[in-house]
Amino acid sequence: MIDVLYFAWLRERVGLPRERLETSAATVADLVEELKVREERYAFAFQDLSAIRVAVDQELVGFDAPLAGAREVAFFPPMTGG
Amino acid sequence: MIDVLYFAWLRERVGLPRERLETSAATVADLVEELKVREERYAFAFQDLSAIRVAVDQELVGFDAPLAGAREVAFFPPMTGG
Amino acid sequence: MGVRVQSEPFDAGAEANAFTAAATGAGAVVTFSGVVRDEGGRLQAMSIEHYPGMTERALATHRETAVERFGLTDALVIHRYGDLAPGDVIMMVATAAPHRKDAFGAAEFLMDYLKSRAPFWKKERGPDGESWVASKDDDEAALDRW
Amino acid sequence: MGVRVQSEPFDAGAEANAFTAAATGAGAVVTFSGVVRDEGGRLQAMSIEHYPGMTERALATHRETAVERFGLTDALVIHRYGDLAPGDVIMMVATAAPHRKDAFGAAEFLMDYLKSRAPFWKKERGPDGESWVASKDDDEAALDRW
Repeated sequence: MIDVLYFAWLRERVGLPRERLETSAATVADLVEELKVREERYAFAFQDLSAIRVAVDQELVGFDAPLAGAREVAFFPPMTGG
Repeated sequence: MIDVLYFAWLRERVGLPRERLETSAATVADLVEELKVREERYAFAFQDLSAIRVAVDQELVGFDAPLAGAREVAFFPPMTGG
Repeated sequence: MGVRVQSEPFDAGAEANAFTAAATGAGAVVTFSGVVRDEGGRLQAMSIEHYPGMTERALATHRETAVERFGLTDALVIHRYGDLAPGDVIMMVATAAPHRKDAFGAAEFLMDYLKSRAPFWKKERGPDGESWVASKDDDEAALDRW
Repeated sequence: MGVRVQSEPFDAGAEANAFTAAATGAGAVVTFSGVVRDEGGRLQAMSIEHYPGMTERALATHRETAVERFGLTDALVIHRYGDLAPGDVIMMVATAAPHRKDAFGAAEFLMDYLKSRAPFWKKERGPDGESWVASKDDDEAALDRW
């Protein structure tokens, strides 16, 4: 089981801020593929990965990051703080 | 007649903050030479010109600056504000 | 003085004074404050979303990196989230160092990292509705110099 | 907000808040404060001499140059003279601009000019008596980048 979090317009497109999923995805990219085929709203949210950033257990990573042992994956647009 | 001002250790060496002088010096350098032969304290104050900055009428200038029309000449060490 | 992530407004001047008073031996204190612009009346409100937990971690990490890299005597980061209005102070950083070059460098370093690496997202509301603020290529490029 | 040269202490935080509140449309506000260091107890007091008249002119000129060169919405310079003690704020600059790069650049520019081109001279008193602070080659060299 893994917690998946969505922020900003990704949260709006997916329609929820977080969910708990059963997944056997080996990497972040695999998880995204699982989500995209699940429902239209995920396909819409993840249609352009170049506009999406990922954190695994609150550390920024690439889409090729492994999920083994991860408790939390977060998807969000490029950050705009400051 | 011209007002001559001294600041920081130049003021201390010359022994006064300002004085009004009659001079026919054409440039700042000429004025310095006049002062140096006047009294020992001036010779002491102006012994190393590389450590001295000059302003004519409150604008930083070089020692070759002309004095024609000038009302005020100031001598001081390199500035250390901020 | 650490990092703070909060929805409440804060008094940037009072924070700067407290920071300066505590920074004994510093000599140089630099602050940066980010203010909500009204964009000539086009921006009516802003709301900031963040990632609780990761935000604090990211800010603390960047702060620590800045302290070590620039030999700071102290550094402070405060960032708001939630609803803001034009003129509100969004965030501030403060850096203290023996000399000005390091205090300036560290403040710019912290801002560059905070802009592109701390999980905050701004949404603006104007006459035509709401929209998420797009990240700037400039901000990503600014990291290359460090 | 102009330039001020004064012997009285000032509240840097309150000045920064007033500056920020007046800087409508700015987005980015940077402040620099110079503080008297105690040099590990070796500095007991500082006095600052200046050149009344020329000081105000030089600061006003540098401020105006910074505003034009960096497209600032506003800039402020306050510098004290007279007797100061360790921990006292000697001076501050504040700059406001639409974007952070210009606010930072202008504050560094102003500081570099102020250090080497504004007629202030510091004298320090320590256990071994009084001495004039020597200018730093670094400060003169810092002007070359502008």
